[in-house]
Amino acid sequence: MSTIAQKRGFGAVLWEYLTTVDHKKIAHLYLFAGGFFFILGGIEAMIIRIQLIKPNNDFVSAGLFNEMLTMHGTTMIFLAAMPLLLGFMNAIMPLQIGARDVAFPFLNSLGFWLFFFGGVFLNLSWFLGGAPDAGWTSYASLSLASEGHGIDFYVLGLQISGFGTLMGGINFLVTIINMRAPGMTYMRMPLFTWTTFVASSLILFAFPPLTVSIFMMMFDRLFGSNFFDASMGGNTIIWEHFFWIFGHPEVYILILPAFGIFSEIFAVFSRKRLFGYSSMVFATVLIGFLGFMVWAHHMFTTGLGPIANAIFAVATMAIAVPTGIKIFNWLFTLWGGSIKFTTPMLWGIGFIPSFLMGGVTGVMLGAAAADYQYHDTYFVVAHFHYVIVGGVVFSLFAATHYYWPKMFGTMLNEFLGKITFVLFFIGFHLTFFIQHFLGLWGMPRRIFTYLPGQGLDTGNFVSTIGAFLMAAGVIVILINIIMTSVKNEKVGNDPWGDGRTLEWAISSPPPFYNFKQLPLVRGLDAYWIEKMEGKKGMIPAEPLGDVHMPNNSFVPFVISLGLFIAAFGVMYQADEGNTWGIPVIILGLAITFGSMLARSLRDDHGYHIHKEDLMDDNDKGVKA
Amino acid sequence: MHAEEKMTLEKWPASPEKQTLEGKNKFVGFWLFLGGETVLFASLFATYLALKDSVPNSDMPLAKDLFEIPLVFTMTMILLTSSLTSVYAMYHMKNFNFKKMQLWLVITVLLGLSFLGLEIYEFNHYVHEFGHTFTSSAFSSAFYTLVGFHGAHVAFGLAWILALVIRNNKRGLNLYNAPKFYIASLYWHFIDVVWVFIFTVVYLMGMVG
Amino acid sequence: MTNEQLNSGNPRVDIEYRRKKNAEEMKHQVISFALMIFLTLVAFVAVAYEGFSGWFIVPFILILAVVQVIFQLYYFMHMSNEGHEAPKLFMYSGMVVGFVTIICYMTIIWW
Amino acid sequence: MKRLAKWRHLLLFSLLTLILSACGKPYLSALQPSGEVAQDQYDLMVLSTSIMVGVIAVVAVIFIIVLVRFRRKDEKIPKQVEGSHALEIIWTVIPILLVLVLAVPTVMATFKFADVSAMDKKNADGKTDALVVNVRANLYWWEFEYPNEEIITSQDLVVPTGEKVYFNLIASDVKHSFWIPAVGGKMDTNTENVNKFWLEFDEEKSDSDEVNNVFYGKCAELCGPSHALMDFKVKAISRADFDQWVSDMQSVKEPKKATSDLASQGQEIFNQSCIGCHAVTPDNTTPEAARQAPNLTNFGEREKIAGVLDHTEQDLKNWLSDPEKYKPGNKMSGTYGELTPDQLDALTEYLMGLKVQGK
Ligand code: HEA
Ligand code: HEA
Ligand code: HEC
Ligand code: CUA
Ligand SMILES: [Cu+2]
Repeated sequence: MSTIAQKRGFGAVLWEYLTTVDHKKIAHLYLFAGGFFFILGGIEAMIIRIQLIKPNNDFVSAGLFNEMLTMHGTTMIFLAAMPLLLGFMNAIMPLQIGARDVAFPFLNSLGFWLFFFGGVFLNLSWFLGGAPDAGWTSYASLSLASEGHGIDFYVLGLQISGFGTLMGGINFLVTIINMRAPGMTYMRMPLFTWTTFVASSLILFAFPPLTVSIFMMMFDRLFGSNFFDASMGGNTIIWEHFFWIFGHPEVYILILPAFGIFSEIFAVFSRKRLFGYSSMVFATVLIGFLGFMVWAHHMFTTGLGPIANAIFAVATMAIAVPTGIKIFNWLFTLWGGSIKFTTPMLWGIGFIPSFLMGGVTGVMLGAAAADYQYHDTYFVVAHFHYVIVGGVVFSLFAATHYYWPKMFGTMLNEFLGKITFVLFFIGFHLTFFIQHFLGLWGMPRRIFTYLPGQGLDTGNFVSTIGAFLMAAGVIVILINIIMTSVKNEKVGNDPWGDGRTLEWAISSPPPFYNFKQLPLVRGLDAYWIEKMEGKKGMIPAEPLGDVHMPNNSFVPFVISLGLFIAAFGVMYQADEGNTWGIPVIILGLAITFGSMLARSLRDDHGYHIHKEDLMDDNDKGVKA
Repeated sequence: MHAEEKMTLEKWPASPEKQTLEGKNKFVGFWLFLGGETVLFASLFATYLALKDSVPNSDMPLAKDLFEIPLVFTMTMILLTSSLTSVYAMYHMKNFNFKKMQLWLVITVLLGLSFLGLEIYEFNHYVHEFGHTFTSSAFSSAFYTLVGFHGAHVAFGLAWILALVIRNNKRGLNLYNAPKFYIASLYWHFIDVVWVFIFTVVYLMGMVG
Repeated sequence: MTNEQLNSGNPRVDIEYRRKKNAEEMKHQVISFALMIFLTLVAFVAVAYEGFSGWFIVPFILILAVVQVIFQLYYFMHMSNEGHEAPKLFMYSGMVVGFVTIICYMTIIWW
Repeated sequence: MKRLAKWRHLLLFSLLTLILSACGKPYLSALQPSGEVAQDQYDLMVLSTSIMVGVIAVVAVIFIIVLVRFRRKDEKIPKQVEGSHALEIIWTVIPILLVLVLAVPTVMATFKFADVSAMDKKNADGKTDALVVNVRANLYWWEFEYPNEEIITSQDLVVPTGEKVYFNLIASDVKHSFWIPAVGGKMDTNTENVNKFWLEFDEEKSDSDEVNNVFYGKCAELCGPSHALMDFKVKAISRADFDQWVSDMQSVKEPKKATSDLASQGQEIFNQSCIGCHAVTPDNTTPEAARQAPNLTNFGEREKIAGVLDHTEQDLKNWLSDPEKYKPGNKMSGTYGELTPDQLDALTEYLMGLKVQGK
C-alpha cells in the first residue's frame, strides 16, 4: 500500500478515485466535477447571451430561456464555484497547516459524492421533462405555480448536494481547529486557511436555513403542506427570507476563499509578507459576521417597510469597511515589493480593479431608496458578475495556474495562461460593464427578449460579443491543461521559487501521507522563514514514526447513490397514479441507511505506514 | 496509543472522549454540528412563529384549542428525566463502569420510547379529534414540521444509542467507542434543549393564546 | 464547580480522587436537574393558573426556558469545562444567527 | 508603453460615455428622471456614483504607482513590512465617513418614499382626497382600479401629472413587480399583502416630444415565460385631461353598442366567447376573483395590444388568432375556438371601436 502509483490500468485508477479518502485526490474530483459544471453553466450563459444578442430573437423559446437562466445561476453557484473552491481548500489547506489529512476523511469523500450526485440529479432534469424555471432564487409563488418536475429537481438536487457541502464545511473547521502542526497558532495560519475557516463557518450556519426552506418547498410541492400557499394561510415571504438568510452568506462563502487565494498570490509574487496580516484576519471574520446581518438588502422592494429597509441598508454599507481594509492591505503588500507578473499574478492584478467595481456597485445597491431602481435589473446582474466573475472566477483561474504544479506536479504553460487572461479579462469587462447601463436604461433581468425601440439593442450586442471572448479564454485554458498534462514535465517542491507557506515545502504532488514528519512552525510564512535562514526545508517537530492512514471506502459513493435513487421516488410518488414511487424511496433509503449501518458496524481503524517504508520513500520522492 | 486497546481502570483517562485525535475530532465536529442544528431549529421555530394560527378559515382549530397541559407535562417530564439518565450513563463511563453505563443508556432509551409513543398518540389525537392534519393549513404544516423534526431527532437518537449499546455490549469500553457514547449523549441533551423551547414556545405560549 | 477538569491522560492520577470528583460532579448534575424540573413546574403552573396576563407570562416562561437551557448546556453538556472553546464559539454564533432569524420572522413578516 | 495604454483606455472611456448618453430612452430610462421619486433616486445615484468614482480613483492611483514602480528588476528580497497602524486607521475611518455620507440621505429618502399617510386620511364620503390607484398584477397583464372614482381600466395606466399618485399593489396569481423606470423605482406586488407607495409624474418631462405623455412600465419580477412581455404604458396627462377621462369612463354604464354592421357582428361573437373573461364596462363592482382578463372598455384607445404589440388592426388579428405566439403561456390561449378570418375582421372592428373619449 505504501508504494506510490506505478502505472496502473484505467479500471484501477477509476476504482481508486471512486473509493479514495485522500484529501488530495478528493480535490481532483472536486476540480474535475466543478470544472465540468462550470463549462455547462458557461454554455448556458452563452445561450442566454446569444438569445439576447438582438431584440425579438428566437434562438430559444421563452420557457427554455427561463430554464437556462435558472440552471445557469444554480449550476454556477452550487455546482461550479463552490465545489471548485472546496477543491482548492481540499488540495491546499491541510498542507498549509501541516496536517496529515483532514479530520474526517470518510466524511470528506461522502461530501464530494453527495455534491456530485445532487448535481447530476439536478441536471438530469434537462432530459426528464424540463429543468427548473423559477430563477436560482426560486421564489415561492412562482415555484409553486411552476408545472412539471423542474422545481422538484431543484429542491431535491440542492438538498442532496447541500448536505455534502455542509459536511465539507464541518470537516474543514475541525481540521483547522484540531490538526494544525506544532507551532501553527491561529495567528500564524496562512490567509487561505483563515478564509477557509470563516467560509466553512458560514457554510455551517447558512446551509441549515436553506435546508429547512427547501424541505418546506418540497413538502408544499410534493406532500400537500401549505407553508407558502397564501390561500391556506401560508406566506411566500418566508421563502424569500430563508433564501437570502442563506443566499447572502453564500456569496461570502464564495468570495472569502477567493480573497484568501489572492492574499497568497500577492505575497508570493511581490516577495513580501502580507501587509497588515492581523487586520486581514480581523476583516475576514468581520465580513463573515456582517454577512449574516444584511440579507434583506435583496428584499428592499418586497415591502418590508422603511424601518427594516433603513437598518439593512446601513448594515449593508458597513461591509464596505472591512472589504476596503482588505483592498488596501493588498495594495500595500504590493507596494515596495518586487512584483513578478506570472499568470496567477496577472489574475490578481486584474482582480483588484474588477472586484473593486463590483464592490462599489454593491454599496450603491445597498442604498435602499436607490435600489428601488436597480433591483431586478441588469444593474444587479452587472454587480454580481463583477464580484463573482471578477472576484471568484478570477481567483479560480489564478488558483488553477498557481496550484496546478502542487496538485499535479507539472506547470501550466505561462504563455497560454496569459492569453487566457487577456481574452477573458477583456471579454469580461465588455460583457458586464455595459450591463450597468442596460439596467439603468430600463432593462429588467430575467427577460427572454426585449422589443426594439427601447434603446437596449447596442448594449446587448456588445455584451454578447464579450461573452464570446470569455468563452475563447476558457477554451484556451482547456487546451493548456491538455497540452501540459500530455507533456507532463515534472517540477520540484517550490516551482514558483517564492513560496512562503508550508505547501511549498513538500514535493509536488505531495506523497499521499503528506508530511512524513509534522513540520515545526516558527512563525507566519513558515517555509519562507526557513528559506531565509538558508535551510532547505522545514524542521521536523517529531521523530520519524509510523503514520496512521484511513482505508479507502466505497461506502460514501453508495450512501450518496441511495439518496439519489430515493430522490426519484420522492419526486414521482406525487404524480397521479404513480405506484413505484414509494417502493423506490424505500429502496433508496435502505441503500443509504444500510450502508451507513454497515460502515458503523464494521470497525475501520485504518492502517499504518511503517517507519521503514517511509524512509525508503525518501529516495523515490520526486527530485527537485 | 491504539484506540481499540483493551482498557483497565488504571489506564482509563479522565476525559476518555477526547483522548485520541479521532475522539477530539469527533467531539469538536459534533459540537459544530450542534451549532448548525441550532440554526436549523431556530429556522423552524421562526417559521412556526410566523405561521402560528394562520389558517384559511375560522372554524379550524388554533393553538389554544389544541394543546392540553397534562399530556405535554408528562412528555416534558419524561424527556427531562431521560436527560438525567444519560448523564448517569456518562458518569459511569468516566468511572469505567461499563455495565452501569449500558444500564442507564437502556433506561434512557426506554424513556425516549415512551416519549415518542406519547407524541404519536398526541398527533393522532389532533388528527382525529380536530381534523388538524399536516395539510390542513399553514399553521398545521408548521406545527407538525417543527414538532415532527424534533420527534424525528428523538427517533434517530434512540436508534443511534441503541445501536451503540448493542454493538459494544460484548466489547466493553475503550478509547475507540468512548467518544461515540459521549457524542450520542450530547445529541440526546441537545434534543432536550430543543424540547425545552418547544414546550415553552409551542405549547405553553400556545395555550396562553 | 465549573473548572475541575482533571489532568487527563495521566495514568498515575489517583483513581479514588477522580471518582470522588466525578461523584461530586454528579451531585451537582442532580441538583441542576432538580432545578430544571422546578423551573418547568413553575412554567406550567404559571400557564395553568390563568390569572396572569399574557404580557407577563410569555416573557416569564421564555426566561425560564433560557435558564433551563443554560443548565443543560453548561452542566449536562459540560460546556463550562475547559477545552470547550470551539463548542462555545460555534454554539453562541449559532444562537446569534438563530435569534436574528426568529426576531425577523416575528417582526417583518406581519401579514 | 504602459502609460500610453492607459491613455487609450481613457479615450475609449470618454468615447463610451458619449455613446452612453445617446442611448436610453426618456420614456424608459431611470437616468432621465421624470418625477419626484425618480429625481430623488437619480440624485442618490449621482451622489453614490461620485463617492464610488472617488474610491476607484484613489485605488487606481495607488494601483498604477504600484504596477509601475515595483516591478521585479533584480533578485533582491524587499523589506518584509508587517503593517502600519497609521495607514490602517486612515483606511478604516475614511470609508466609514464615506458610508455615513451615503447612509444619511439613503435613510431619509427611504422614509420619504414610504410615506403614504395621505392614503389613510379619509374625507366625509370615506374616500381619500389623494388619488389612489389599486394595481392588480396578473399573469402578464395589469389591472388599474381607481377606487375613489369607481372605475377600472387595464394595461394603460392613466394618471395626472404634477401631483402625488398613491398605489396599492397586489398580485392575483404569482408575484410580480410594478416598475415605471423613468418615474420611480419599483415595488413588488405580492400575493398575500398590499404594498403601498407613491409616485409623481413630472408635467414638463411628460409633455416633452420624445415622451409624448407615455411612459413605459415593466414587470420586474420573474413571473413565468412571458415575464419579458408583461409591459404596460402610463399615460401621464394634465389634471384637467385626467378629470375629463375619468368622467368619460364613468359615463359608460352599459356595454357600448356597436355602430356598424361588422362591429355588431363582432360584438355578438364577443358576447358569446369573450365576455366571460373580458368586461367592457369600467365599473368596479365585479369581485376581483372574477376579473380574469383585461378590462376592454377603452381598448380602442390603448397604446399597445396586450402590452407589447402595436395597436393596429393587423396586430390585433394576429393576437386574436394565436395569442400563444406573441405571449407564451398567457391565460387567454386556447380558451376560445379557432376564429375564422371573417370573425377576426368583425371582432377587430368591434374592439377597435371601444373608445370612451371619441377622439
Ligand atoms: C461573490 C459574490 C458577491 C459579493 C462579494 C457581493 C458583495 C456585495 N454585494 Fe452583492 N450580490 C451578489 C453577489 C455578491 N455581492 C449576487 C449573486 C447578487 C444577486 C443575487 C440575485 O438576486 O440573484 C447580489 C446582489 C446584491 C444586492 C441586491 C440587489 C438587488 O437585487 O436589488 C445588494 C444590495 O445591497 C448587494 C450589495 C453588496 C455589497 C454592499 C457588497 C459588499 O460586500 C461589497 C464590498 C466591497 C467594496 C465596497 C469594495 C472595496 C472597498 C473599498 C475600496 C473601501 C471604500 C469603499 C467605500 C467607502 C464605498 N448585492
Ligand atoms: C458563479 C457564478 C456565475 C458565473 C461564473 C457566471 C458567469 C456568466 N454569466 Fe451569469 N449568473 C449567475 C452566476 C454566474 N454567472 C447567477 C446567479 C445569475 C442569476 C440567475 C437568475 O436570475 O436566477 C446569472 C445570470 C446571468 C445573466 C442574466 C440572465 C437574465 O437575467 O436573464 C447573464 C446575462 O448575460 C449571465 C451571463 C453570464 C456570462 C456571459 C458568464 C460568463 O462569465 C461565463 C463564462 C464561461 C464560459 C463562456 C464557458 C464556456 C466554455 C466553452 C464554450 C467551452 C466549450 C466547451 C468545450 C470545449 C467542451 N448570467
Ligand atoms: C380565459 C379568459 C379569456 C377569454 C375567453 C378571452 N380572453 Fe382575451 N385576454 C385574456 C387575458 C388573460 C388577456 C391578457 C393576456 C396577456 O396580456 O397576457 C387577454 C387579452 C386580450 C386582449 C388584449 C387586451 C389589452 O388590453 O391589450 C384582447 C384584445 C383580447 N384579449 C380579446 C379577446 C377576444 C376578442 C376574445 C374572444 C374571442 C377573448 N379575448 C377571450 C383572457 C381571455
Ligand atoms: Cu409579471 Cu414578470
Ligand atoms: Cu447580498
